[in-house]
Amino acid sequence: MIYAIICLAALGAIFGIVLGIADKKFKVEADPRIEEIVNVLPGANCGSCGFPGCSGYAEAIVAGNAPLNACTPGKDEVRQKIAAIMGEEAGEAQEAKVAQLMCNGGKDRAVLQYEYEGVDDCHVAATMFKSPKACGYGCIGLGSCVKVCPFGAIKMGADQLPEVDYNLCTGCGVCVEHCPQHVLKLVGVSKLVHVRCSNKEKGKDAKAVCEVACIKCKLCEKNCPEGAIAVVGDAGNSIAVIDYDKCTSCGICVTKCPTNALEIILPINAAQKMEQPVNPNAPHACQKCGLCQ
Amino acid sequence: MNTQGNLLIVSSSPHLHSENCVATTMRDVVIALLPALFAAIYFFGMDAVTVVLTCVITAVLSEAIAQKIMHREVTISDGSAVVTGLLLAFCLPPTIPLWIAAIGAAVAIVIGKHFFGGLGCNIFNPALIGRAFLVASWPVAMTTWVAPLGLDGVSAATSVDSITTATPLAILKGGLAQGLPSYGQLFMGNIAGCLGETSALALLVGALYLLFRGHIDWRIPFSYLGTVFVFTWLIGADPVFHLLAGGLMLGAFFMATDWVTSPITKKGRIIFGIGCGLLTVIIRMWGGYPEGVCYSILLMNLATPLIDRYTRGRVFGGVKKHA
Amino acid sequence: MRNTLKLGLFLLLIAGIAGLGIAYVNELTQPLIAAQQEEEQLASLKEVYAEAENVVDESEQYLDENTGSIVTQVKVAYQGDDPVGVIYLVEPDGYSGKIQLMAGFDIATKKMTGIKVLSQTETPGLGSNAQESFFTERFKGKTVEKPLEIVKKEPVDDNQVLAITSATITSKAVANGVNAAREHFMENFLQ
Amino acid sequence: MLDLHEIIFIVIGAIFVNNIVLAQFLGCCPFLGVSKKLSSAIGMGMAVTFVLTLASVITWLVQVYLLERFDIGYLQTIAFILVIASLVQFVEMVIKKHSPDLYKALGVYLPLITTNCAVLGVAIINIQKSYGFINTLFNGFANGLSFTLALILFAGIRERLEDADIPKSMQGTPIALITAALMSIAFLGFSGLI
Amino acid sequence: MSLWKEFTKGVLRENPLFVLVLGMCPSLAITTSVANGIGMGVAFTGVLLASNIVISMLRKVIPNSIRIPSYIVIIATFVTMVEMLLHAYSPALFKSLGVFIPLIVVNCIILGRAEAFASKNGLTRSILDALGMGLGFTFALVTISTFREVLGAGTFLGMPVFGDSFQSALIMILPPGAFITLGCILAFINKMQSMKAAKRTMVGQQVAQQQLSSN
Amino acid sequence: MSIRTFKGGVHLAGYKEGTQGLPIVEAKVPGIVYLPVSQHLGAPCEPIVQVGDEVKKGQKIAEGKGFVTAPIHASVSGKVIAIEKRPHPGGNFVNCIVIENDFKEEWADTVKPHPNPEELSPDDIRKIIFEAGIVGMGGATFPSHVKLAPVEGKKADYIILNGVECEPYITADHRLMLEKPERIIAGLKYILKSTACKKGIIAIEENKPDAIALFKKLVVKEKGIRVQALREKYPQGSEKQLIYACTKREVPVGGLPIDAGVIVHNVGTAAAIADAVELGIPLIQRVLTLSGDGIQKPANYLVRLGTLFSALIEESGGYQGEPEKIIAGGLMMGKTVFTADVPVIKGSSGIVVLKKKTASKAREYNCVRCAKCIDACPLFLEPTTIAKLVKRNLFKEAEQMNAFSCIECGSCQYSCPARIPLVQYLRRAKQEIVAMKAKAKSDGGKK
Ligand SMILES: Cc1cc2nc3c(=O)[nH]c(=O)nc-3n(C[C@H](O)[C@H](O)[C@H](O)COP(=O)(O)O)c2cc1C
Ligand SMILES: Cc1cc2nc3c(=O)[nH]c(=O)nc-3n(C[C@H](O)[C@H](O)[C@H](O)COP(=O)(O)O)c2cc1C
Ligand SMILES: Cc1cc2nc3c(=O)[nH]c(=O)nc-3n(C[C@H](O)[C@H](O)[C@H](O)COP(=O)(O)O)c2cc1C
Ligand SMILES: Cc1cc2nc3c(=O)[nH]c(=O)nc-3n(C[C@H](O)[C@H](O)[C@H](O)CO)c2cc1C
Ligand code: SF4
Ligand code: SF4
Ligand code: SF4
Ligand code: SF4
Ligand code: FES
Repeated sequence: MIYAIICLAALGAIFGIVLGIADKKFKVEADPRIEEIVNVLPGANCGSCGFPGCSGYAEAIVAGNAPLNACTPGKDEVRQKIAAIMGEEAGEAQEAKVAQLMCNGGKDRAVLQYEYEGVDDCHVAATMFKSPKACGYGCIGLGSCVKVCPFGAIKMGADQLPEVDYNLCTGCGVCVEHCPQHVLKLVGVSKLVHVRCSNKEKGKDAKAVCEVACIKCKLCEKNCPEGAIAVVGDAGNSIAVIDYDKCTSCGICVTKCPTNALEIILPINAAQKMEQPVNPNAPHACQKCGLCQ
Repeated sequence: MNTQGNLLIVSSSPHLHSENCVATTMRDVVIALLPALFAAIYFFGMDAVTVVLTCVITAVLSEAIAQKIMHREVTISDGSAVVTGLLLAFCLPPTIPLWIAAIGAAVAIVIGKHFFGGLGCNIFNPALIGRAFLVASWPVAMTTWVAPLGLDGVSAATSVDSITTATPLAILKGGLAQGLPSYGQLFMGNIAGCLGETSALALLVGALYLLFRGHIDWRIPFSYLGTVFVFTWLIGADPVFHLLAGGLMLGAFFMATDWVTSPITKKGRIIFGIGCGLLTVIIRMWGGYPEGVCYSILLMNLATPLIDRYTRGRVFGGVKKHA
Repeated sequence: MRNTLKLGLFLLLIAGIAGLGIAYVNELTQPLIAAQQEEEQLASLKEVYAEAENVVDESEQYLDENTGSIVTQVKVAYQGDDPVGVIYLVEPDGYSGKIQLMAGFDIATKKMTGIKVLSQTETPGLGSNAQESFFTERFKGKTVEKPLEIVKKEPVDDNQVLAITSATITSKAVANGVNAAREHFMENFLQ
Repeated sequence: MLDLHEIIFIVIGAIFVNNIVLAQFLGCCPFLGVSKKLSSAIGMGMAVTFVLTLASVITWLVQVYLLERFDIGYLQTIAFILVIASLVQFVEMVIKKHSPDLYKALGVYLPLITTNCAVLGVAIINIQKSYGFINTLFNGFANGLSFTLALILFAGIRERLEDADIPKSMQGTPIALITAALMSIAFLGFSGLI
Repeated sequence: MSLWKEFTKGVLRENPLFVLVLGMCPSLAITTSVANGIGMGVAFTGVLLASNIVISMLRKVIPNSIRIPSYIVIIATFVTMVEMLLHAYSPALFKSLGVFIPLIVVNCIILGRAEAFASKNGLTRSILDALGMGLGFTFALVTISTFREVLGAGTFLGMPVFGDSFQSALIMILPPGAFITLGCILAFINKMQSMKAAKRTMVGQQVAQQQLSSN
Repeated sequence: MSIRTFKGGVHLAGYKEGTQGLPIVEAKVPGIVYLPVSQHLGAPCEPIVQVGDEVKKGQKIAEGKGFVTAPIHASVSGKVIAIEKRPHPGGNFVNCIVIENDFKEEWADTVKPHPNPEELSPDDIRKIIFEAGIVGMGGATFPSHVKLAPVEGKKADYIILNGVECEPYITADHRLMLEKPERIIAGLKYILKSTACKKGIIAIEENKPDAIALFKKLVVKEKGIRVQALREKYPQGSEKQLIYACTKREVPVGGLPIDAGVIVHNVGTAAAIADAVELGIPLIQRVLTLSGDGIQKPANYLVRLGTLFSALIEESGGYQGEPEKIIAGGLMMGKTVFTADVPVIKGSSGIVVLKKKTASKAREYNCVRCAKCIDACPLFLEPTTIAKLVKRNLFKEAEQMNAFSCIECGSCQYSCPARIPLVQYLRRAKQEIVAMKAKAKSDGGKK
């Protein structure tokens, strides 16, 4: 009995001392905040922060080389947590963004110029006369974005256009970066009206290749009460562009657009994300235009 | 709106393709196995027919069911399940209860192949997984042998209590030198053993066909057989006996050469063959089992990813190796 | 350094208490365990030699350390002062690894009284059947005159034992062990 | 003392016949956890081999010169785990100090080893089998190799499985376990080798 | 979290084996029979309970930098006690669990619970956590061993469940059987979870759609 | 001289019977020609004419900046009626100078025969070649004068003329060799002279025995020039493989033929060089094979650049059956176009029209690891491994596997029993590697 106690106590003491020394010698090797930050980061290693993975970003933050809000997937919540760890002011909340497709030329709307055969990869098809669709600007629809989204937020819709699930999309922008046609954009979740066309050709040419093309008629520009939308660029290289800082998602332009190139993206999956489906700040919130039905 | 007559196809080069496809290759493998199948029926009678049918049908059905359950395209028409079923049947004893054979085929296809994603994704040779599973599960049934028709004048097919006997390798393992068959018997297949493994002649005919058609690479079988020959000779065993006995011919030509589970580099294939040869002899001479072909191939399947990785060749115009 | 010492002391304390606790439980359970082991041993001795009441381990007397024999223990059962039976512990090589088994012999009848497999690592369902009574029963009552022989068909001679189906190697190993014990028994206890 | 025959048996037995992971189920957690990449598998294997060898030897000494000497064998578990834990810590320190390169390669794996039951398991089995010092040394080392072999083969396979079209519900741990099962079936081929 | 939930979480939602995939070795090695599974589960639960209690009580006393070694000492103490008790009162079980009893010390679950739960929570919750986790682990072991014993030996708790003509698949009680069983169970759980998740999003979408159309 | 070949590659059906016996015929000169400003490898040229300008045949109408470029000349005389984006056989939309033919066939005054071509210096020859807008006519359209320009520290030991023509269906070079052998030899001699090289090899595959025999006879009296017969195998026409077959030299990874001491030119290029040097004629026409099972009457045409494919197809009697694919180039390397209204350019060696098949297409399987692609790859790559890396977007790893060495010959995909579009994956890898390199460069530049 006595041996047992002595023996164990001795072992314990030795162990404690070894550890104590270890503890002393190799203290603050790594800043503990790095680990803490890694723990609050989503861990998707998507790279949207521009650093090699989540831990790379965490190190950069602690080293003071990175902004606190670079992690788009983590959204504001993570930014605030990081700020708390770093002991900085959290500041104002920032709106979350999601990827939006600036093309509505689905299977039945866009004219095909050829039948594509080969790997399902938009980059590959883009090297063959720009796109299987006669519109060389629009979404190719082979789903490279679907494959590349680290959060599985995109799936192919029935019309062979990618659909972004607002609940899953973290706004990391990986798809935006990846799309060869550059038809995906990151837009605040509360924004509902988008120009769903990227064709910059003259109205006639654009219309010839797609039912729902922007024909540069400028009706939206003329009717927007906020001056938030305008057709920019010179003839043959122009397109309607929304200034999202001004846009209130009132939907007037949508009702005026003769080709339905402007669309309210009904936030089916966003309903859970936003408290209300339509931006409460918009003065003209509902025009009773009946479009939503 | 896009219906403007017939569109031309735009695709990437090349626009020409060889005749070969997976399905035709599998058909060729089945053809190559036919001589051995006939030999099996000749030596083991109806047992051979029922076991082969059970395995092939179960394999194909399990493939279809597995793919249905996983909501995948059913691809039984490519014939790979037929090959697996056939090869599994070839390495079962003729008297195996049919329900055991069926379980083996189902395990081979479902666990060995479709758990990994189906054709091309499996790591282990499915037929051999089926066999190894059965050996571990029902060792008695898997090690009960009958004499082939004509050895003792008794027909395995007709007599109810066919004569149980030992395979040449089991005789050797038992330490008895007597009762070993002659080279002639071994070559023709007039010995006890698994259905498709006994006749070296029939297997060689099929193997030559596969080699001729370019479906298998000579490197694996030759380095395999060569290693067995040299190694057994070095340790003082009878090399010719070891080449002809057991499942070596079947394994070396039809199983070690399975595309999916063997290395893709040329050097790797030689290493694979040598590894199989060494392991086979080690298991035969010193291991617990009389026969080592099945396990040696499975063990080398295990090492295949590593072999591939470390035997990459040089590129044209390059000298240094790329790890 | 003070901190280090403090930590060391804390662990010392914890470990000390732990040692105390364990030692205490040990004190409680030790007698039980010992009794159990004894009982168990006796039971298995009885299994191979029914009248094993007064058994003495005489390995030192009978076994030479260096013979390399597979016989590892020799225990003699006494009735009064007379040895009546011998129980051997043998360790033959089985199909995969050593098999540890006991074999009992009766001096008067010159017969085997029973065997028991204590431990083995044979294949479950095959070689592991060696510890089942259906197999061990086959050794009971065999005479010690001739070495035992494993056969695969129904035995015809008295010294033949039917092998376990598809585990001939294990069966032979068991027989080897028993034979080694039998030889020792013949040499030392039967004059 | 130095029985070459027995040592060979021990080594072959540990590496192939009774593979520590595939037949004895020791060290399954790191086997499944640190096998996604070949490079880390190699690092982990080396670290485990090193610690396992050292731990075998030291626990043997503790058993023989401490526990048995004072007849306190019942303290085995707690004594061993303490020894192993401090050993790992100590090794980490030493490596860090004297070979930064080695530390880079092994360092991250060392902390994982404390809760790897292979180390404690082998230490206890050494005693159970009443191995002598030399045999203990070789058994520890061989079991380390055994772990390394299984881990590296497994990591190679898992890297290849990255390309495979594995059914959704099989992905991750399930397919890893099935792979381990099939590896273990293949390793049955070595049974009876000793 | 309610106390009840604290208890039940370990059984299903955070089952240490099926969901957290920890403590693989005993779950693979000793599940050759249901009796072993129960025995190991009980031994494990005992150790977990005792160590959670002690650690939870001492959580404010133990210095941070040596908390892990302290936990190990505490756990090892209880493991040793359990080992002795088993040896004394259930020698057969003691024998068949073999080296895996002392190995409970290094079972990641116990250290994990100590570190993640007991060191941060009060006594009641720690007890419930230990009981729940222990029950969950036992449940998992029994599930695995049921498959293995029934298929591999044709018995349940030693009693034959099939007729004489049943020939059991030995492989199930050999090492490969352990991996196969656990692999299949985990795959099944994955499948159930993804089905549940799919249902959830479907429901979510329907709700959202209704919301919209009612607007 | 023994018959040689290279390692790897595949044996293809030739499909050449239909056209190899047909003499070259001059195609009808079209009323309108469409001349893309990009007909060579390198940055596109800038037009130097405007809409409404009158141009003469052979007049320079577009030129580029820098060294790696080649000017473009009017292939007919007439009026520039538009400069607009049109589909290009290369697979994109490119500015084309559209000229309405006045059928006067007036030569520009820059076009005149050289009085004494023997006396030209190497520099003069290269200058003429550049001014004549000659690019590689084997398909790569690399400006020829660049290849001939001296490189510091490197010297060509051999000039190889590529008369291999290993693509199925295409027989343009074969016919050219039979009909204008003396132009080819003359061209070779100018090339030798411009590079101060002593040895010339004319490499021809065994399936053109008539051409081999003809050249063997002709070179007897030429010092330093020999004919090399090669075993029939695809892609022997590829520069690196051809160099290996003829000289057993390997062009190092990432290197140029000159690193192996060789320069390779197509036989058509050699003939064009002879025309340019002796007659002063720039590159405004070329020989091309129109063939395929979707064509009524296959033929070998001498075509003005800028002629639309559709015009040629019409001239040869139109389609047979319904066309499924129109391929600019051969079956193995050619690019499909989505309309027949694309112009013939300097690199167009053939047009193949395939008709719609009734049989269903073979389906794509998973890779079955048969390694046939590896055996077939003449660059000794592992196409299957690279394709798998590309699928997972692991382009760095693909680069380490030497994906960039791929010559896109298609041998791997041809052999693959699983019908995996390997070449597309490899092309994708190369595309991304180029992007990565560009990014690394710009990043490096910033620092
Ligand atoms: C998986 C497997 C395990 C085996 N295990 C044993 C065993 O434990 N004991 C044994 O004697 N034979 C075992 N054998 C069988 C031997 O290899 C050998 O075939 C057998 O002992 C010969 O006996 P038989 O003549 O009765 O068939 C096993 C065979 C297999 C396939
Ligand atoms: C910058 C540059 C310099 C080149 N210099 C030479 C040269 O000196 N000699 C040569 O034979 N080819 C030269 N080439 C041409 C290429 O080697 C090759 O002929 C061309 O890329 C077409 O390849 P292909 O004909 O195999 O398709 C050069 C290419 C480039 C891009
Ligand atoms: C796969 C492949 C096949 C080729 N086949 C031929 C061929 O058959 N004939 C040919 O002249 N050039 C062929 N080339 C182009 C040659 O590599 C090389 O560019 C050409 O011979 C150089 O001559 P040029 O610059 O005069 O065109 C091929 C290239 C590749 C990559
Ligand atoms: C030459 C050749 C050998 C084959 N050998 C086997 C074999 O031994 N076992 C098997 O299950 N399938 C075999 N197959 C079929 C097929 O490759 C196998 O089903 C795949 O392993 C399943 O992915 C073979 C196929 C070929 C072409
Ligand atoms: S959005 Fe871009 S990447 Fe996605 S399918 Fe369309 S073209 Fe492809
Ligand atoms: S949809 Fe695009 S932005 Fe959204 S998570 Fe996926 S990749 Fe990131
Ligand atoms: S990888 Fe490239 S070079 Fe090799 S065969 Fe394929 S296309 Fe040809
Ligand atoms: S040829 Fe096709 S199937 Fe064969 S290895 Fe290459 S990619 Fe895979
Ligand atoms: S239980 Fe985790 S390693 Fe064994």
